[in-house]
Amino acid sequence: MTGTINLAAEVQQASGVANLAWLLLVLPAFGAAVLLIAGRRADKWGHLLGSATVIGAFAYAVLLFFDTTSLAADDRTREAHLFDWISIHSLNVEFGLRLDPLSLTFVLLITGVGSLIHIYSIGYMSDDRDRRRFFAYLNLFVSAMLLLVLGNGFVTLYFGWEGVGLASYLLIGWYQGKDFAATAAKKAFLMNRVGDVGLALAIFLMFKNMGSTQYSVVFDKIGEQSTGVIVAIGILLLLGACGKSGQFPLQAWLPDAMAGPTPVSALIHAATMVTAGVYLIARSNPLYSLPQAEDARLVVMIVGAVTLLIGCVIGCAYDDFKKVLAYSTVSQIGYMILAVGLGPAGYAFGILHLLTHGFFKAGLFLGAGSVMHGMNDEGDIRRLGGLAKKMPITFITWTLGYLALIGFPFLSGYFSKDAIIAAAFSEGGSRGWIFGGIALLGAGLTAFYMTRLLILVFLGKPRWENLKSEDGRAYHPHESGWTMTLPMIVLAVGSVGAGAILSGVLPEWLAPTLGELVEEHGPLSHTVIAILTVAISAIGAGIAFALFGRREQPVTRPQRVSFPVRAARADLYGNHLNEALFARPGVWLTRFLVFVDNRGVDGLVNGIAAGLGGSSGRLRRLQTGFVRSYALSMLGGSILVIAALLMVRFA
Amino acid sequence: MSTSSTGSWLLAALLLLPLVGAAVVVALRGNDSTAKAAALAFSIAEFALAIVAWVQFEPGGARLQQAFSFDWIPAFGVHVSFAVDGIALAMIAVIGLLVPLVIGAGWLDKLPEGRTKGGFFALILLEQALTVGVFAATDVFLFYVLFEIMLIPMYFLIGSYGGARRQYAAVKFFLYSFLGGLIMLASVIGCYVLAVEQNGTGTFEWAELVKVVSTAPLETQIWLFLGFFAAFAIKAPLVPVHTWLPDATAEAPIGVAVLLVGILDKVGTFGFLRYLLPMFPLASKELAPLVLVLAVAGVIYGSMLATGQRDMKRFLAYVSIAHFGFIALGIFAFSSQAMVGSVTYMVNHSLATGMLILVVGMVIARGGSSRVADYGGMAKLTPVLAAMLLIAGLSSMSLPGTNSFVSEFLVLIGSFPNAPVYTIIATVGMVLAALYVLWLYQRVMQGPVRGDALVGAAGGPGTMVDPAVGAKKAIADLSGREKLVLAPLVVLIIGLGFFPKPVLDVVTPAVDATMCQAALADPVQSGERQLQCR
Amino acid sequence: MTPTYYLLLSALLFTIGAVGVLVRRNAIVVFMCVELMLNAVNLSLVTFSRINGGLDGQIMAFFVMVVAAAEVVVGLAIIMSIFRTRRTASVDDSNLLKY
Amino acid sequence: MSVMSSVLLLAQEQAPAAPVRAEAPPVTAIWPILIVLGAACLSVLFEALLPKDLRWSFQVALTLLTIAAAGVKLITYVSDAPAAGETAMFGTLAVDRPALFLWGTLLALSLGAVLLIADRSVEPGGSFVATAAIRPGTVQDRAQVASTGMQTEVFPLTLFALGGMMTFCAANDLLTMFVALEVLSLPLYLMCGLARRRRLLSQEAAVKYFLLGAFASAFFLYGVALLYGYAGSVRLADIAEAAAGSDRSDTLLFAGMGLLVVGLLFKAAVGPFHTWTPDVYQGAPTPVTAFMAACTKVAAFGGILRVLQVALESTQWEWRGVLWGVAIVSMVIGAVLGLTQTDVKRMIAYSSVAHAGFLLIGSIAVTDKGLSSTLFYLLTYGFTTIATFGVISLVRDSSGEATHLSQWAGLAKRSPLLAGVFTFLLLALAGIPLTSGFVGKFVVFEAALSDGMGPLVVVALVASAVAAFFYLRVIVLMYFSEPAADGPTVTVPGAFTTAAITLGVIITLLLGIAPAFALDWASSGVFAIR
Repeated sequence: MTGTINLAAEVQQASGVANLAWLLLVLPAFGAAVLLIAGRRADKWGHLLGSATVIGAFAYAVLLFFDTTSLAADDRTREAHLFDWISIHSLNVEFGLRLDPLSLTFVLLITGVGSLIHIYSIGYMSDDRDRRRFFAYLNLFVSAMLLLVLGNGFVTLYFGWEGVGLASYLLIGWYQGKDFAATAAKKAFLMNRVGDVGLALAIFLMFKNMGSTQYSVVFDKIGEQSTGVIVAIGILLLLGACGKSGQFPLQAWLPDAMAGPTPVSALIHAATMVTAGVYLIARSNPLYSLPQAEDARLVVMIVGAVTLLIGCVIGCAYDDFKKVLAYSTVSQIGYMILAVGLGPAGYAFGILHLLTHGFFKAGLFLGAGSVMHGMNDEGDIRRLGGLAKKMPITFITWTLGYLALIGFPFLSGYFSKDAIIAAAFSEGGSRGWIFGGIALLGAGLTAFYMTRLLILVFLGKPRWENLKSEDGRAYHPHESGWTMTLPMIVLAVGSVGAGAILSGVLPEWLAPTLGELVEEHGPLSHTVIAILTVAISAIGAGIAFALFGRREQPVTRPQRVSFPVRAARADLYGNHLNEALFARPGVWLTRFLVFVDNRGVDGLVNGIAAGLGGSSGRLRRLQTGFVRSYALSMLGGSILVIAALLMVRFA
Repeated sequence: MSTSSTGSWLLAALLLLPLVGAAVVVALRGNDSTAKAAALAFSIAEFALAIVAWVQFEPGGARLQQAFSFDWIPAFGVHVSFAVDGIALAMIAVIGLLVPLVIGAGWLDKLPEGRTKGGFFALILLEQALTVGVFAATDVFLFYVLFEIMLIPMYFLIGSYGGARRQYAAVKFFLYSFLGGLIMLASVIGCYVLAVEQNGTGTFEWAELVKVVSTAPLETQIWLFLGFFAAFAIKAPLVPVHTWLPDATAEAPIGVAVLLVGILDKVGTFGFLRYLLPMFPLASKELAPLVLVLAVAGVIYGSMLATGQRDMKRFLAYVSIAHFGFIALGIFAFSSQAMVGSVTYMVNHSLATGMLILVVGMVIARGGSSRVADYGGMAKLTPVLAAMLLIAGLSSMSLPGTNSFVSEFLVLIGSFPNAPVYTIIATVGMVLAALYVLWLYQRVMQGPVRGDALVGAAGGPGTMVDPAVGAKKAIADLSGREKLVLAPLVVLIIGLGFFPKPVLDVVTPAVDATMCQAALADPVQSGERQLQCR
Repeated sequence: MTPTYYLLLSALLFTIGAVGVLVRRNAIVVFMCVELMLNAVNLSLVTFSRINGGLDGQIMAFFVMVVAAAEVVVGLAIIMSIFRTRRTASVDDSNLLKY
Repeated sequence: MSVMSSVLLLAQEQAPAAPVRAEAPPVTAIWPILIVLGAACLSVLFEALLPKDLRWSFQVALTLLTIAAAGVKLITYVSDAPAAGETAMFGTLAVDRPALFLWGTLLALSLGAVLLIADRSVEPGGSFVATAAIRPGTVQDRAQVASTGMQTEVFPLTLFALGGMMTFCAANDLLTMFVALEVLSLPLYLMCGLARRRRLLSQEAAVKYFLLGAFASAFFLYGVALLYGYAGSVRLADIAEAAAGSDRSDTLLFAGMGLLVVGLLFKAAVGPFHTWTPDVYQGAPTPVTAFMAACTKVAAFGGILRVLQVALESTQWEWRGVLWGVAIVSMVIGAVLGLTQTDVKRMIAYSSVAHAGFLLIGSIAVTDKGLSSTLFYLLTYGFTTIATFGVISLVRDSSGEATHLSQWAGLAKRSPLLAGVFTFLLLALAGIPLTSGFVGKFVVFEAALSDGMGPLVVVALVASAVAAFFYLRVIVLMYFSEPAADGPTVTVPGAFTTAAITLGVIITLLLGIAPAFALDWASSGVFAIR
């Protein structure tokens, strides 16, 4: 822990290969700019340029990685100052990059998965006449995401943070002709903005109390701050994380975000962007590791636990292929948040799970995309089924991802998730039992809904055979082209192997940033927990098989179901809550204010004018035209004047 | 008395060129095309001059530069004296940029019968000259004179070239501002009387008056402050004296709306900085809470009303009201970061909202209606236009990477230390901003094609038409001219988002000077730096 | 005998004149009432000059008479023209100009 | 009762008779007045002796020459006049700086007015009746409307009125003031009735103006009498002396003061003594209205200033509050009632009532600033008004001037020039900067504020904001409305009217942009108090 706090002191100036780090941002950004400005002219080669830039970035990232590994552990935190962005007296926001194990890990994940998904999209979007623009947006996203993880201060992070928000807005609303897509996009951006407010306020607090927003300074001075400030910043940062990572209470936008094309769901809403919250908290570990931050960490853990349960429960009830995966993502990120909430004991595991999840969840989504691609974009799993034979590669890769996710022994999920569960237990005391228990329960539920998904989509009877898709075409399922299968294969390999490899090396690799991994031993030994987890997952899977595997499934979802299912189908009433608490009152308030503005404020103004006019109209009647009345008014006036004069004098 | 430094000829030229231009254009109004050409030429020349002035300006130099001055009414110590500091210079540059664009945007507009393009552009150039004067005046009397005169061309621009309810809007605009101005006049005279009482001979020189008035007792300062504040609050406009703006914006032709929201309103916030803080430091501190409340109220109120509007131009007006809330907040939060933020906000708001208005104008030009309900799914027909609307919108919700982010960020982070509660409330405005921008974008650009004009162009109500065939018919995407008009704004919006330094450097010294005239110190000190007054 | 009574009398006459202007309709009569007011003033002028022991009050009275005479000339001319037009001298009939 | 006792008290002690100075009258100072009055008598002779067809040209020539000559005399005198001023005619006339300024103003304004009066191009034969004796509505009347003759008596009348005005604002004792008042009023009564068209209205205006005027001068005179009774003299200086230190009954003083001031306020058309103004302004022939609106106001306020500052200064704390009230009433009446007027001349009349309120503010401030600012305001207001009425006289239809506002709709399309000029004048009346109107308001408010009348100034500002509305209304009509189908035509004015309007506009602009010189004149000296 001490290592983490004075870590700011050890920041080196970037040199050698690292001096070109700006390429990471510029390459994709350049691609995006060219594609957007060139317009239709670029339709021919747009997708190629888009992919090339990202692959290039990936190549450079690998280079940088090896360059870094060649350094001593303490010199691995480097900064590259690009230019002074906003600098006024005591406030100096510089535009710089921080190259350290944590950011590099993310860079590799983003550019790696990003490249794969770019390649995948070439095939997936081939018949969309705006494919060029799609790639432009993807590039924009990659560049923003890289800025998010590479920035060397909270403001640069915020820049990337909102940048990815924009990209995700554009991509969710890709089918902008459809109202629901546009609405989903808007919803996503707004809920993210709510989180961003938290992040912004945290930044303001930092400036007020520490006079800077750069990591180096903030992490240096955070120890001297009062508990109140620390907890406040901690919780505000968490709010930001909740927004971006679809954590409770801001989880509602993520499932709707599935309105976007599947590659988007895979890249942004599964592998990378939604994990930014985890990054933020891990990045702020000098804060959360402080003993004063105890309460903040507890809140983080609670949010994580609650979210992972919510995700699982709702995931069990949905019939939409991608939405189930989305809720699965929600719950998996819940695991990660829970992990980083555990502090030094969990940061590494959080990141580990983040990486493995990056692999298998991306794979799962791509698989889903491939299925829908072959099924006229049919997303309702009740209308699928028995596709294993039709699209074997998809089936195999998807199954591998599935196994990894439910933590099948020695696949990547097994290492990462079990580690988190174990860490949760090792928190000790009632806390340990509660959070550990929840995590364990989550594992079971995950196995249940994922198995259900597997069965309904790939196994069982082909229910689609005598159905037509909504645009009236019959279904002709077929395997996708190599541009789509290749990435799936790569990711499948990753989801099989990554865990085993990473779980060994990751903790010490990340140590310079996250501090040494603190091994604590809870009531249960790791082996016990491992066995428990596998057992519970097996039970979950078994139940699922028992329920869905043996009987014929109806094509339309049964309406008469028990309350829990109804609740789950209604997102546990999360949307209803937002609706009731914010949306509707907001609309009412707006209507009321519009009324006030027209009738009240403006009405007053016009009222005064009308009043003057009216009184004028009435008063001019006094000008009767009779000379004698004029004389009278004069006499009255003079009497008044004289009376007044005398009164002033004698009174 | 008559101080003349290098480049004073420049300022004089900046003031006179548009006047000459107006005269020439009026002379040529018989022939539309030549008149238009002349107007454009003059406006561009003016912009070039503004750039030269910008280059000549030494941020490290004197408080007021390029000054020139001569007696006007000796009896009252009134001078015709002009000079610029960073703030004024920034505003003048923005005017110089916007006017050519406005002229370019209005190139093909249909005017009410009997009106000539020449007259229209001449009035715009005249307005430009007057606004430049207002920002550059360093004699309070002169400032007041220009402040009032400024109303007249705008009155005619709205009244004779505006929409259906233009008479109402024009008169409302004029009376509102005129009343504010008169109340300010009382304070102006009050300051003069103070000067006479203190050192025998009265003067209206800003620098002199600052010396005199800033030492006056609190009681006096508050009264004088309120007089000025009334005028500036109406001009800015702050809630609750804002209701003239929606009407004026809704009725004014697009180009005029740009000038109105983009430039004229800035005079109010400029006045806060140039007159309220330096002249009435005590009163400013005393009454800061009042202003802050109005400011924050403006942010929330304006944003919520924006979401409630049915008319796009009224919508724009309320958006600006919200933004002016931010600006006022930054000025009265009394920290150099916030104040610099406010000044850059004045610049950026002109660019962002200016572009937003121009784009909306192009939308209206195609759809033939300013009601939001008459649009939908337009992005399919006019993707570039949609992109432009989105860029302008993103900037006005101050997304990082756009110019407005820098200013809004500075305002908020600078205001937080002194006024945390107000800042937190204002931060909610960020969410609302996203709400109203995206709401407009969705209603107009996304979803199925709606609205008679659009459906007519697309063929069949709400059908997903292939733009390749659908758009070509009635509704064309941006023309080369329109692209040319918007291009500079896009470049600046994004460029200043990444490299705000040029603006910040010019503005900061002026803000420092203002801060220390008002005897204000930064809440967050970096230690080594001390404010020293120039 | 004190001159005060003359003052009171003149005040009374002045008031009568003023009231007359207000209540009478015929232009001639109204005008006569004005003359009455002027002469009331004359009375008080003379009285005051008696009180102050100077002559100028009395001289002023002569001035006033001359002026009054001039007024009569102008006034009657105007009233005549009205009368010839409308066949009536009632001031209430001429109220085309109003509001 | 208190009156009684005080008078008794007064009866006991014998005030010494006012000393009569017996030095020869220095005429150099009062040449302008003598010239004007002399010329007036001469032109009466012209009327008597000259054949009808020659009269017009002779009269015009004579009048213009007179004004010019008086002006020259004035200028030559000013160049070497004693700064403190001097008295003339056995001390009945005080020829001091303000008086000279007012004389200059009056001469200049009346020049403009005379040009309007003399014009025969706008209305064939001029806007005055051919034979005043003809009954309206008869065949002869229609004939005289068609004819080109005019009642040239208007010229001597103008000169007499002018002479009266000049005397009025130089009068050093109340009796002179009263006589001057009548000399300026009686001709005006007559001139009001001399319109060529709309004779009924014209005559009615004359009657109303005459009756009310006479009524008012009766008040004025009674005031004089009471003050005489109080001070034992009608000399302003003596009254001031008496008021400053004496144990005599203040009842006389204040009653007298009240009546006197009412008489003056009536002439100045200050509310609530304004009731005659709208009717008379509307009914009188427009050139005469211009003459009245400009010159009478100047003269009346000249008198008010002199009385308040010379005679009543020591009692200002008593009357100031009262006049505050009067000023406010006047401004409010003018501003509010003007809002709904439908006749241009009537509207300007109410505007003049409002302006009278502003002027009164300046006069209440019994300081040198107050004096000079009011003088300046009078100058600016006079010229703007002359030009305004000049423009109004140009908008005509078959039945004469088209003064109804609805007829002015869309005038800018018919005649941009006229609309532009009129807009400029209206903005001047509204007090927009770069017009003389603004500078005038500015100096007056400045004087008022520095004399501690803040609230009054604020009221004034609000009032002028309200008043701005009805000026704007006309501009809106002219520019933003569609012209009426059978709208009026704009006659091309002849040399005279053109000259008058140009004079007014140029001065309005000049005083708006470079008021320095005029301000210096106005503040070059104060009343000579002897």
